[in-house]
Amino acid sequence: MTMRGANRPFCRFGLSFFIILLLPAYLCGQESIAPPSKVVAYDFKYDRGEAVELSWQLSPDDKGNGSISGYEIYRAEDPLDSFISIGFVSAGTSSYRDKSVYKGQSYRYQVATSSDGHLYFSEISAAVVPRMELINWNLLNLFIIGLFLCGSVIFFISHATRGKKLFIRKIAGLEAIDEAIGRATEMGRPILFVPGINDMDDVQTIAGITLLGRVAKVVADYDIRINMPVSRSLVMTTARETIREAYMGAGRPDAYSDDMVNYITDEQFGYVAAVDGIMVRQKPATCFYLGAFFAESLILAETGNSIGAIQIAGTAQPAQLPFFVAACDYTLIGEELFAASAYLSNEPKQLGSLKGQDMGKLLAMIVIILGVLAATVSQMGGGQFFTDIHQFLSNIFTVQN
Amino acid sequence: MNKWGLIISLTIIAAGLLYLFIKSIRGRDVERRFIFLFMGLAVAVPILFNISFSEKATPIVKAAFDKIENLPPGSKILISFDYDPAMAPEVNPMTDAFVRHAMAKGHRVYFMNLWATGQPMVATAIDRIIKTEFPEKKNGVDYVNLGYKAGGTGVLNVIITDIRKMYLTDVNGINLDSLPIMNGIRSLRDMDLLISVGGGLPGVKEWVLFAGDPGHIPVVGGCAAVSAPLLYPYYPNQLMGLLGGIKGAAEYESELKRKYPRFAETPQPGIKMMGPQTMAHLVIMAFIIFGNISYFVLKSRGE
Amino acid sequence: MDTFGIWVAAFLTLGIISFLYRDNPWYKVCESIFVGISAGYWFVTLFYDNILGLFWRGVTSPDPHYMLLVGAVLGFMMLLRLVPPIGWISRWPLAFVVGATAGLYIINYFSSNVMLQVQSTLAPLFSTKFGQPIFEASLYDTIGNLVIAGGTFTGLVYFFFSKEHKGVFGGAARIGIWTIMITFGASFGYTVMSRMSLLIGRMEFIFGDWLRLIR
Amino acid sequence: MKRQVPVIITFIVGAVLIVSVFFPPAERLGENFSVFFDIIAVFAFFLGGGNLIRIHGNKIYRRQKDWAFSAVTLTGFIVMLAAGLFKIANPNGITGDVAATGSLFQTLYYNIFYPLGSTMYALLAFYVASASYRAFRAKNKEATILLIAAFIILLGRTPLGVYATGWVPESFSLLQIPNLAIWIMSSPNLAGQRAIMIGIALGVISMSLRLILGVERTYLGVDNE
Repeated sequence: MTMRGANRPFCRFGLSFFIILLLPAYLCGQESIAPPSKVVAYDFKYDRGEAVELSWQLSPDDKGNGSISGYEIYRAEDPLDSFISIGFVSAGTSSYRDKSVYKGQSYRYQVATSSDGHLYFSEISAAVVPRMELINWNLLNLFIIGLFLCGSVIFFISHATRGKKLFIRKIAGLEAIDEAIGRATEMGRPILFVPGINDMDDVQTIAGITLLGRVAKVVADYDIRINMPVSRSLVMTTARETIREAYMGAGRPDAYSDDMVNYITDEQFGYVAAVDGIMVRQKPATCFYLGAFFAESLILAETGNSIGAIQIAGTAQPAQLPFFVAACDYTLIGEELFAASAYLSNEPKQLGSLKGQDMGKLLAMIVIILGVLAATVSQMGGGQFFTDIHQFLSNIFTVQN
Repeated sequence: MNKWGLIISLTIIAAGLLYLFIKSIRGRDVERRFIFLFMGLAVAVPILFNISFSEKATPIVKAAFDKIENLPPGSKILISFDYDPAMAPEVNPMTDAFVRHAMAKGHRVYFMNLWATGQPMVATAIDRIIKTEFPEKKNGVDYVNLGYKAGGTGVLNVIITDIRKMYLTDVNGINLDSLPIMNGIRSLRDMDLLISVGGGLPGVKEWVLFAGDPGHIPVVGGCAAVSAPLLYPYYPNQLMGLLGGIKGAAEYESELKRKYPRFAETPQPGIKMMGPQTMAHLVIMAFIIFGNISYFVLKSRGE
Repeated sequence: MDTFGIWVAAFLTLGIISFLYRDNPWYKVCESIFVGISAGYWFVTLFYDNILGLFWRGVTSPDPHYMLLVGAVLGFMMLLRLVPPIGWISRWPLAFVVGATAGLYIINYFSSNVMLQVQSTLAPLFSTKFGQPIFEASLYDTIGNLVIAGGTFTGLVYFFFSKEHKGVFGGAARIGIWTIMITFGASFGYTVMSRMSLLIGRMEFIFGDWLRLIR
Repeated sequence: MKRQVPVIITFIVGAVLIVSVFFPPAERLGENFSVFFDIIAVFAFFLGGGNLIRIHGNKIYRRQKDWAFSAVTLTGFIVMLAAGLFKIANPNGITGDVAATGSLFQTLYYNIFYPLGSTMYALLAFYVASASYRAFRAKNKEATILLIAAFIILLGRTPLGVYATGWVPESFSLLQIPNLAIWIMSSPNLAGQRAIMIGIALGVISMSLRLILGVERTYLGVDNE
């Protein structure tokens, strides 16, 4: 039986067991293995008072030759209750974060070297009380970089609102949307709009719905049939609202009908089975797949291809992009999906936000170049300066928790 | 039987490929239905004749195996079955292997699901593996099935700080506080390892982003091959190891068999499925080649 | 599974596969059953887990979570759509959901996808231990690191919206899209494997459980 | 009022959630919001389920084309609801786990839901085959690169890849197909994934900000003025 196995009942029997185990350790262990020393416990900073950091100096016998198996961590509530084992770390480790403490309670710790089924206990640490802090200063870097990103988006939005002209390059998949809708008009066949299979708590679905708003506007103007099977009830309600408003905007509220959007089933493949059926029976001229897609992407795209529809897809699921890229006429890759609605709106405000997110890319690119160069130069023996730069960049992009 | 099976399958597949080749050389497109039929045959024949190959673990699978192997017995491992029946053939071999390994090593296992449709899978895994191969293991002591909670990443956001805020009872309605295995478990942070097996959303990625990273808890994943490329960026810093698709499962099985002779006779669905899989791969490659031949033949004619 | 169940399952399996030939009544039956059964399944599951398990148990527990009532009120507002004169109230919970999603996504994507991914790209191009001569670096690793840093960089260039893809910038964007195409190709190659396993699973059911041709 | 309130709600909720991350006492707000969403989603299901019954009920009532299939759907829905809500044939009675072994709910799941779902999924194998034949053609540089990468990865997963380049000497081991496949996965693939991921994240941030600030409100059916 290993030491760790032996400690399980220990938790439950508390003090009595503690003494039984402790005694032989003191009696026969003294001369062979040294316990860890300088056990320090301190409150883990900037959290809700739910963690204590523990550090100690390794036992002199911990030489990495397997003579000791590790350290067993003990904790007692203050005023001194019995010590119970709360965790185990392997040899060579000199710190532990206890995440099972309660705010405001005082604790003391003890660390034991575990070797050959025996425990060799350290001194008891000073008492520590985990506290909740008001502000999480650990996330200061997240805050600053976030402020830069959000700030640049907001800056360019307001910049554009003041009438400054912004250049945005052409995105082929979006230029094709009008053409695809036009084709449905010519052929007198419906348009199929699939907003993915996730619910409204996925931002991809929301992106799909905002695009639906743009598509529905054109559809309402040209009086084309739109068919939108959905797999989530909340998406159904939202989509109906969106399309209805588009028809109102076009001045034809009576042409709108709730039957344009239908809930099928929440089940992924049940939904796909039904959409496939709709495709081969109604033969839509144009299919939009905009939202979160999973395995169904290729089933939809290949079925759409077999009926000769123009297909425009967009998703931020990297695993599905290859299928859409291969089987559809146009594909919005990741970021383009989120940019699409802003792009199509052609409003300065929205276009400004695209310029803003480019600033984020610029930041990432600059940091990557500087960081990689600094790391390389420092690797080649370029000196402390470059090591510091690399370390600094690396640190500000590390999220602590 | 095996030898003849191999010969017959190869003959059938070769005949089909020849037909395709002639068609494509002439620049004709083959009808979809023929492709479908051919594909079906290429998979069916090796299954019927039980053709398989040997496997060796790649580093990323080995890392997953070692992570579980090197935890001291009695460690707390949470296994989440984040998939549905449709995905089961591909990922069930992984959960089977993980459960076998954890049980054989003497770890404590906590089951849960982020997918509603995955709930019955845990029950069958417990029946099929723990109850038959490890009858000495006790529910509530050595393992517990927490069941499914709706909310996906929302669930993770909650249980990373407090499991009992989501789960008051286990799947059988027994209060968590009365289960010995839940002693001292307050949140995911008390786990020694999180294993997520799944292929969609929420899946391994969400476990990394919403549980592993914020809680500093090691995560090992198993996923459908389709999600594997997506998860590579997280290895080895945020994800300790990964089983990608059937091949990953087969490699894990071979490693398990090597380390634990007791599993030599247990079913190895992963290794078994690699036979038809390999055949299917060859056929797909042939399709890509022939598709391009016919494309270039057509193009040279057009110009 | 009993014999009857297996036959039912086989009937349904073949029905779905028949769609590959063409749309037909057999497939339509399977499709209709699937839609009905699965919608029912999801409602039952959501009901037990969210309404009964989460909401009801939470509110009636000895230490009640009254915050849950807020959720219920929002949910109830959703139903007001059925009452046209005040149907517009149903936009409130919707606005709530969208706001919450936007807020949560900003933070999660920012810290995990931007910060961590950028941070992990900051590696030296040569994988030598500090102080070793540069020639000890493995050529393959060096090429690999160069490709990772360069590919990530040019990939970002490709996504730039506010600059025309011309000249040097256009060239970088080109390399970026090539890198992305390699990624897609690799994903595809990997996925093929996944898809086959599922077909193998079904075939094993047909030949094994149903026809009993294999063990 | 009808148009302003939702925009204000979105702003407040979004802003509070972002800010809460930096303040430990408010750190857990996100959890509550997730829980609220789950509850809202169930209420919404009454609308979705109601719509399902209405559509198919109408079809049957009016004897429209294919009404018999609608009857099948509706029957399936009601049977599953009844089996689950009343726990028909559940060995533990009305208090047992809804998916207990032997219950009608679980039987339907295993004999109907499961085979249908996994077969639908398995169809993908066929579609992958037809897409490989039809769509993976070297039409331009991008398509060619995609094709070659896919081909090498596929080759690397089969014994053929091992035999094909087994003769390549150890010092050029990267050129052996299985190693090349792994290299592609861990280098260029990683770079592409990272670029896509960073791009997506920035897209999400910008889009979320547009939503929170009320710049984008198409989803509310409210057009931007």
